[in-house]
Amino acid sequence: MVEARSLSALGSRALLYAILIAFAAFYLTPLIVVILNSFRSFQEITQTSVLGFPQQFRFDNWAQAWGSYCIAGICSGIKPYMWNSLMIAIPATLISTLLGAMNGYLLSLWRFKGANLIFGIITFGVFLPAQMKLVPWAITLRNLDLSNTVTGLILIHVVQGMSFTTLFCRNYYVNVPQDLIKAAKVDGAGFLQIFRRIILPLSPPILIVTVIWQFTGIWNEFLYGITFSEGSARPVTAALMALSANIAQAREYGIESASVLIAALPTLLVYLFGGKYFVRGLTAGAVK
Amino acid sequence: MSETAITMPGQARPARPVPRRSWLSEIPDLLTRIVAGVIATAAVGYVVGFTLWTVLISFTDSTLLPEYNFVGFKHYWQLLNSRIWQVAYLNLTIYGLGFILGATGVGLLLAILIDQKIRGENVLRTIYLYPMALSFVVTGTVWAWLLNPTIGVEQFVRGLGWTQFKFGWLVDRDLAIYCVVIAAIWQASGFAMALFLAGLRSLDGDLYKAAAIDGASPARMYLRIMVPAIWPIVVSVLVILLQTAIKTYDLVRALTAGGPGIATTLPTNVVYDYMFQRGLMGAGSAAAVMLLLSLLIVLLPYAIFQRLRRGKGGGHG
Amino acid sequence: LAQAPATAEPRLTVISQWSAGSEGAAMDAFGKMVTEKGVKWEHSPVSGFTTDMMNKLRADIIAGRPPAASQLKGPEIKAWSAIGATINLNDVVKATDYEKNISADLAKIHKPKGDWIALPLQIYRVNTLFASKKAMDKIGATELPKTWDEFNALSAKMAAAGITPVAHGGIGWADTMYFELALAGISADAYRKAIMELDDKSLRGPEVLAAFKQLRQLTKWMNPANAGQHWSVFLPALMKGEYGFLMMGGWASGVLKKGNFEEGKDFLCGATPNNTGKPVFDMNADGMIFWDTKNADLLAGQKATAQVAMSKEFAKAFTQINGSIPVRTDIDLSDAGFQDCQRDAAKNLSGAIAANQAIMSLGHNMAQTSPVTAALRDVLTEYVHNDKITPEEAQKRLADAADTVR
Amino acid sequence: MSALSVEGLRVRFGSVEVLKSVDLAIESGEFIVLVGPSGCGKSTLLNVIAGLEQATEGRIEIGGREVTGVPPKDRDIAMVFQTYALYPAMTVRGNITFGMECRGVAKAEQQAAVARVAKLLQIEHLLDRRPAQLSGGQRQRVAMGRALVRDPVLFLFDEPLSNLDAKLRVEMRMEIKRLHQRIGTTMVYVTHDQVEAMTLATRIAVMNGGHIQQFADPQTIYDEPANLFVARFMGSPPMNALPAKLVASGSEIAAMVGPDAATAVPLPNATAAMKGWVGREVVLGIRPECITLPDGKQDTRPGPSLPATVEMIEPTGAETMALIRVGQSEVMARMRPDARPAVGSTASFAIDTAKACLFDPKTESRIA
Amino acid sequence: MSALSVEGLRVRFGSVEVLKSVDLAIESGEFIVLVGPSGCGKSTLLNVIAGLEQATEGRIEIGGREVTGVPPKDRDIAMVFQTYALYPAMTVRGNITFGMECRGVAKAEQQAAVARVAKLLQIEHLLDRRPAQLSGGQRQRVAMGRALVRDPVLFLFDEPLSNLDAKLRVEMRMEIKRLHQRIGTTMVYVTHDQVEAMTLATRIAVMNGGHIQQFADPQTIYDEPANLFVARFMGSPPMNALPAKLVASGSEIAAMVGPDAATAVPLPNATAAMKGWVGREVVLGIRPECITLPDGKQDTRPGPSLPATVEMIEPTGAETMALIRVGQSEVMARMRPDARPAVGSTASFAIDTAKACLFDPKTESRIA
Ligand SMILES: Nc1ncnc2c1ncn2[C@@H]1O[C@H](COP(=O)(O)OP(=O)(O)OP(=O)(O)O)[C@@H](O)[C@H]1O
Ligand SMILES: Nc1ncnc2c1ncn2[C@@H]1O[C@H](COP(=O)(O)OP(=O)(O)OP(=O)(O)O)[C@@H](O)[C@H]1O
Ligand SMILES: [Mg+2]
Ligand SMILES: [Mg+2]
Repeated sequence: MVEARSLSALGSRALLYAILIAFAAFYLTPLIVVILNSFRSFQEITQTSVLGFPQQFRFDNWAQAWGSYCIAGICSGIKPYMWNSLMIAIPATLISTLLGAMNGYLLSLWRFKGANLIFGIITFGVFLPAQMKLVPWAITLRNLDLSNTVTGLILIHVVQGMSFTTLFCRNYYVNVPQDLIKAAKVDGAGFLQIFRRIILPLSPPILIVTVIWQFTGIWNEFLYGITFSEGSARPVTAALMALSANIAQAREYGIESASVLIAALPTLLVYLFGGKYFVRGLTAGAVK
Repeated sequence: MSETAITMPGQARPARPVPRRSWLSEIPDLLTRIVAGVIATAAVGYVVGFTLWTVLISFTDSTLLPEYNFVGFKHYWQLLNSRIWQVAYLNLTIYGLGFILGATGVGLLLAILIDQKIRGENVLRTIYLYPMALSFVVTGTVWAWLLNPTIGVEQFVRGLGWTQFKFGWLVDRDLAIYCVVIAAIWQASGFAMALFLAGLRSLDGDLYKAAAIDGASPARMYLRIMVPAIWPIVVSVLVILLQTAIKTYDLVRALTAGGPGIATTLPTNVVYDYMFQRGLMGAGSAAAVMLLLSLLIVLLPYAIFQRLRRGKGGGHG
Repeated sequence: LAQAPATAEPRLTVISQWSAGSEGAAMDAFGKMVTEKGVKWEHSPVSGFTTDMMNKLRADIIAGRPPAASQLKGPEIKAWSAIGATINLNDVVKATDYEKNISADLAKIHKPKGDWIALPLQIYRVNTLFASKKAMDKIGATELPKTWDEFNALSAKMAAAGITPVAHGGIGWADTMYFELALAGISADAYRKAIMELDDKSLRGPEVLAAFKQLRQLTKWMNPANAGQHWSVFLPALMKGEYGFLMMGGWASGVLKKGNFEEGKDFLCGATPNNTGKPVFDMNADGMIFWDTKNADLLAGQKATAQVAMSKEFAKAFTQINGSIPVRTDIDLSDAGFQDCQRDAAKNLSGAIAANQAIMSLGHNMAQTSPVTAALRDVLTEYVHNDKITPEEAQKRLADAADTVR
Repeated sequence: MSALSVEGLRVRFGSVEVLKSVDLAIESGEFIVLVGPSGCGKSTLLNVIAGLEQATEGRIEIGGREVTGVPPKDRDIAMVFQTYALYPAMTVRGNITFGMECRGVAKAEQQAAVARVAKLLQIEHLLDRRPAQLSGGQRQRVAMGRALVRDPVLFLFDEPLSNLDAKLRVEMRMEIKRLHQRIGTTMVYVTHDQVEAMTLATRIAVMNGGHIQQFADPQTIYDEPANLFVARFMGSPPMNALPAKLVASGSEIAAMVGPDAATAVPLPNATAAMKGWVGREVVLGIRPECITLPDGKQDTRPGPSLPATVEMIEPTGAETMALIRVGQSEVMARMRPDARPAVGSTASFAIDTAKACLFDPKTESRIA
Repeated sequence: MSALSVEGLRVRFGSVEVLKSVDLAIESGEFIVLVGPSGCGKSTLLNVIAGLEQATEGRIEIGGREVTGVPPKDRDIAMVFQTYALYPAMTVRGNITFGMECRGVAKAEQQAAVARVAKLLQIEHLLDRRPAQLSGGQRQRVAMGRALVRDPVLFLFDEPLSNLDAKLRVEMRMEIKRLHQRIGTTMVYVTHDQVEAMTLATRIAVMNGGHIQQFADPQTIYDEPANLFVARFMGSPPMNALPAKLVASGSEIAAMVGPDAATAVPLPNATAAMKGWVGREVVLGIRPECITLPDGKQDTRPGPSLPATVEMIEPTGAETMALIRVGQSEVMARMRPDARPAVGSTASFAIDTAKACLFDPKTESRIA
C-alpha cells in the first residue's frame, strides 16, 4: 500500500519533469537553431535544412554580420547600428519610465476628479495599432521640426510608451498607502519632493518592469525606426531588415542568424538578468 | 476669532515665529504640478488626438496623404463587403482565440508544474521567458524557417530517414493560421507563466492546507481554488495578450506574409496594406477604426466588470 | 536644416530600398559615377520592403523635406508627384538623345503630365523562364518551350519523370506575376486592355479566362508545400533537377551567378511561353524621381545625376552588376560583363517595342497604381492557393475587384 | 488658551455627509481621545484638522490662529498614523529629519533635534536602520519621533497603536501617557480601544455617525453616559441595558426588570428627573462590575440582590465573567476570580445600583 | 477513549528543531488550548497533527488510529485557519460543500449538511455570497462551517479569532464555547490570547521553544504555574515577579521584597518545599489582582499590607490599574474602579498572599 503510493508519486514526479523538459525543448529549439545556423555556411544550409549541426564551425557569419556586411555601400555590418539603437532606446526608455512614474503618481496618489477617466484613456493608448499612428506622427514631427532626428524618435517612443508605463506605475502606486503622502504633506514636502524622496525610492520593482518592457519594445521596434530616421542614424532593426528578404535576393541564413543573435543580445541579456525582477514587479503592478 | 489670539505659545514653549512662508516659495511646487499636468495631458491628447484624427480621416477619400474630402461611410461599407477584410476578421478570431487561450493555457500549465517545488526552477523560468526578449519579426522569421517544409523540420526529419514525414501546415491555407498561433504562443506563453506563477506564490499558504484537508486532487485544487483565486492576474494576462493579439502585425509579415494567398492576413495587415501599400489612407483608417471598435466590444464589458467588482467593495485587488 | 550656401558643392540626397547585395552594389556604382561628376552622393537606403521605403518618403514629404531623389516606379510616379512637388527635367533630357532610344511606354510613365520628372534606371524582363538543365536532360528536351502548349507538354513529361515542373513559392506578388505571364503569353493585347486599362469587356473576355485556366494548370505543377516562400529557396533544388522551370524576373540570374551556376551548363534562360508569335516583353523598370528643392547644391546635384542616369556608361555599369538590362535600346551588350540571358532580354525588348508588345508588369506595380494592383493581387493570390476556385469564378472576382477600384 | 477649536464643521464627500456639524474646543495641554465605531468620521475629523482634507463648512483654529487655507505643513501640527506611514526608503534618521529638511532647517540643528528625540524615545541605536528592519513597537516609536521632532502646538494621533499586539499596546500606551505628562503638548488621539481612551484621555469625545455624542472626562463618560450609544460603546464588556419599568416603593423608586416585584432593583440615587418617569418603560443600564456574586466572606457589602440563572461562566484568571439571565435579558456579571456558580443554577446576584443609569427607550438619552 | 495522542514528537526544518519531543494525550470531548509566544511551534504542531507537515520522529494517533502516512483528508479531522483560508472564488455554500464534493458525497446529502451547519451558525442568509462580501466575523463563521460540516473526530483551530477586532472576538469566543458545549467534539485550539485560553480550555498546554511547559487545567495554570515563563505568559497584566528573600518569622515564613522587615510579605500557605528555601533568594510571584488598595469601607479584608509609591494610575472604568514601586521593583496593582491614589504618593497596599507563588531564581521553576 505504502509502496504503491510512493511509486505512483515517483511516476508522477517523472512525468512532471518530462513535461517541463519537453516545453524547455520547445522554447529552446528556435534559439539553438539560430545559434547553430550562425556557424553554418550558406551552401550547407540551403543544401540540407535550417536544422542541422554545423559540419564545421565557421565564424565568418559572425564577423560579417558584426563588422563587414555591406549596407548601402558602407561595409560595417550592424555594429554602428547597435550603437544607434542604444542612443534611441536608452533615453526613450528612461524618459518614458520617469514620466510614466510621474503620471502614475499623479493619477493614483493625488486623486482628483476625472483621474480615472484620464487613466482609462491613457491605458487605451496601449491598444492603438502602430500603423494607425504613423502619419499623425509624421505631421506632429514636422510641426515640432523634429523630422528625421533622433530626438523625434525618442519623442515618439516616450509618448507612446507612456501608455504602458503609466498603466504599470499607476497600478503599482495604488497600493502605496495614502498615509505616506499625508505624512509627507504634514512634513511640508511638495509635489515633486514627495515624488522624488518618497515615491521613487519605493518604485524599483515597477521601474524595473517598465524599463525592461520599454527597452525591449523600443529596441525591437522597426516601423518607426525606419520611417523617422535617416542614413547612418538608423536603428539596428533597419539593418536587420537589410538582410532579410528582398525580391531580388536569396536569403543569407547564416549571416541573418548571426545578426539576429547580435541584435537580440541586449534584450536577451536584459531578460536573463532582469527576468526575476521583471516578473516580481509585474505582479505587484498588474494585479488590479 | 480676532487679532487678539495670535499664537500665544503654550506655557512651556518659547515664542516662535508664525511659520507662514511667502507665496513665492510655493511657485516651484505649483510649477511642477503644472508640468505634471501637462505631461498627463500630453499622454491623453496623444491617444484622443490620434484616435479622433484617424476617425476623421476614415471618412475622407485620402489616398497617399491626408486630405479632407468627406465621403461618409463609404470606406466602411466597402471594407465590410470586401473579401480580404472578412478573411482577416475571421483570421483574427481564430488567431486571437487560439493565441490567447493557448498562451494562457500553456502558461498556466507551466506555472502549476513549476509550482510543485521542482529543481532548476530558475533555469526553466528563464528558458520559458526568454522569447519575450525577441521581436515578432525575429520570432516570425525563425519559425518560418522551422515550419517551412523545404528547409525546416519536415526536411530535417526526412533527412533522419523518415522520408515520408510531412509537416506542411505553413503552406496549407487552412492550417497556416495555426502556425502563426504556435509562433505567438511560443513567444508569449512564458510571460503568462511568469505572471501566473507569481500569483500562485502570493496566495495564502493556508489555502493549500485547507484544500489538502478537504481532500482535493491537485487538478481540482488548481482549477477550482487556486486559479479562481488569482483571477485578477488571469484577467490582466488576458488583457495584455488581447492587446498583443490585436496589434500583431510583424509576426504575420515575417512568418507567412499573409499567405498562402490571403489565408493568414490579419486586420492590422489590412490596415497597413491599405494605408501604405495601396496608398488608400481613408480606407486604411476606416479599417483601423473598425479594429478599435471591435476592441471596444471586448474591453467595455471588462471595464464594466472591473467597475462592478470595485463597487462591490471586494477590498483590495 | 540650414540652407546651404548657393555656392556649395553639388550634392544629392537619395533614398532607395537597395541597400545590400547586387542591387546595393549597383547603387554604389551609380554613386561612384555621380561622385566622379563632383556630386556628393548621400544615399540612405530604407532596407526592407518597398512600403517601408514609401513610408519614409511619405514622412519626408509631410515634413516638407523630401530627398532630392528617390526610387519610385510605374504609375506610382504619377500618384506621388501629385502630393509632392518635383523638378522639371525637360531641359536636361531634351539635351540628349535619350528619349529617342527608350520605349515610349516607359517614357510616358516618367513624364506623367508631359514633363520629365523621373528617369528609369534599369529594366528587368519579368517574363523570363529559367529551366533546369538536369531536368531538361532527363526528359530529353534541349530547347525552352516557346508556347504554352509546348510548356504544358514538357511539364507533363517532367511530372511523369518525377520532377516538379514548376518551382514557385507563392507570395502575393509572385502569384500575380504568374497570372500576368500566362495572360501576356496568350495575348499581349488582351493584357494591355484588361490589366493596364482595366477594360471590363476584356477582363470578362475569353483571353483572361484562358489565362486563368493556364494558371490553374501551372498551379497543378507546383509543389503545394512551397506556398508563402521566397523563390530563391528553390534555386538549389532547381539546379539539381528536382524542379523543371522557374519563371522569375531577370534578377534571378544575378542570384544564380552568385551561386556559381552557369547558364547553359546548369540552367537555360529565355522568355516565358508566348502564343502570340511576336515578341512580348513584360517590363519591370525601376526609376528615380527627383523632388523639388530650394537648395542650389541639391538642384545642381539633381541635374548632374540625371545626366549620369541617362548616359550609356551608366546603363552598362548599372545593369552589369544587377543583371537587369539597360533602359536605352542602343547599348551594345556583347561585352563580356553581360550574360546571355541579358542579351536575350535586350533583344526581346527591342522586338517587343517594335511589335507594340512591350507591356507593364502588374505584379511589380508597373501596370497600375498600388490600390488597383493590390485589389487584383488579392484575387489572384487566393486563386493560386485555393484550387476550389474555378477559373470562371476567379475571372468574375477579378473583374468585380477591378470595378471597385477603377 | 485654546489649542484647537472646531466650530460648525461639516465635511461632505460627494453626496455623503461624513461630518455633520462638529464642535470641539480643546485647551492647551489636554489629551483628547476621539472614539467611535468604524466609519464614524474620526479620521476625517483628524485629516480636516491637519489640513489634509477640505472642510465643506466650518471654522478651525489651531493655537488661536484660523487655519482655513493654510497647508498642513504650516499648521504647526504633527501627526502619527495608524500605519505609521514611515518613509520606507529612508533610515530612521531620515524619517525624523525629513520634515526639517523640507522646511530648510540647518543640518546641525537637525542633528541636535534627532538626538534629543531619539534619546527621549530610546531609539538611538536604531537611527541608521530602515523601517523594514524594525519591529512593530520600534516603528511606532519612530513614528512618534517624527512627530515629536516638530515640537508642534498640536499632536494628532490616528489609531497609533492599533497595529501592535496586545502586550506591546499596553506598553506603548503607558509610554504615550508618560510622554504627554512630560512634554505637555496638546494631543488629539483617535482610537477605538476603550481602555486606551479611558486611561489616556483628559477628555473623551465619543463620535457616531458624524456627530459628537458626548465630550467629557473619562469618568463622566463611563459613569454618566449621555445616551445608550455611549453607554454601550464604552466599557468592555459593555454596559448591560435592561428594559425595565420604573416603580415607586415609598419614597424610593425602583426599576422592575422582570414580571414581578421580586425583580425590582431599587435606585437609591434617584434624581427628580427619574422620578418623573415612574410608571413608564425605561432602560436600566448597569455595568457588569456592578453585578457580582457575594462570596459571603470578605465581600459582604449590603445592597439589593437579584435572582438570576447562570447561563455561562468565563473564568479569565483575574476575574470570572458570567452571562446570566434576568427576566428576558441576558446580562453580564463580573465576579471575583474564584467565583464558580454552576451553569444552569439560579443564584442571587448582588447589584450595586449607585452607578446605575436610566435611559429613555425612545430617544436613548440618559434620564439625568 | 483517547481522541488524540502525540508521543515523542520531533519536527525539524532543515537544521532547526522546531518541536522537541512533544507529548500530549487528549481525551475525547476535551477542549485543549495551545498557547505560547510567536514562533514556539504551535502551528507546526497543529500542522503535523493534521498531516500537513511531516514529523521527523514520533507517533500520532487520532481516535485511537495511528495516522503516520495517512493523508490529511483521511485523518478525520477538520481545521480552521487564522486567515480562514476561504476559497475566494466560491460562494459560502461552495466553500462548505467543497470537501464533500471532493469525497463524492451525493448532492442532496451535501445540501442537507449545508443547511444543518448554516442553521447552527446562523449563516443561512450568506450562503450565496462570496468571502470578499463578508465581514470578518461572518468569514470566521464560514470557516467554522466548513470544518463543522465534516463532523470529524478532532477539530483543529489555528488562532481562529486573531483577525477579528476585540469586540467581535469576545462574541465569537462565546460562540465557540457554546458550540463545543453543544457538539462535544474534541478540539485543539491555538491562540496567544490568554483570555481565550482561560475561558475556553478544559486544559491548556503552554508551549515555549518547542517544548510543552505545562499542560493542565486553566485554574492550575493560573494559580500554580509550573515556572516563571508560564506565570508571566498567562494573565494580563502579567504576574508580578519580585526578587525577594525568604525569611522565617516564627512558624511562618515571609518573603522580604525590600531591604527591611517592613517589606516582608508573610506567606500563610507555605509548603515544606518553600520552607527549605528560607534564607535564600527567591522570586515572589503575585498577581496584580492580589494587590489592591482597600477603600476602608466594604473591602475590609484583613491581610498583610505593603507600603508602595504610586507611579502611575490607569483607570479603565471597570477597574483602576496602578503601577507602584515596591523596593526596586515596579509592580502592577489592580484596584476598584473608584480607587484614585495620587500619583507620587505612598499608600499601603493590601496583599492577598493566599495565591502567591515562589520561584527558584535560577531554574525559574515554581517551588511547590
Ligand atoms: N475621500 C473620501 N471620499 C468618500 N468617502 C470617504 C472618503 N474618506 C472617507 N470617506 C467615508 O467617510 C466615512 C468616515 O471615514 P473615516 O475614515 O473618517 O472613518 P473612521 O471613523 O476613521 O473609521 P475607522 O475607525 O475605520 O478608521 C466613511 O464612511 C468613509 O467611507
Ligand atoms: N516550513 C518551514 N521551514 C522552516 N522553518 C519553519 C517552517 N515552518 C515554520 N518554521 C519555523 O518554525 C518555528 C515555529 O513556527 P510556527 O509557525 O509553528 O510558530 P507559531 O507558534 O505558530 O507562531 P505564531 O504564533 O507566530 O503563529 C518558527 O521559528 C518558524 O520560523
Ligand atoms: Mg480611521
Ligand atoms: Mg502560528
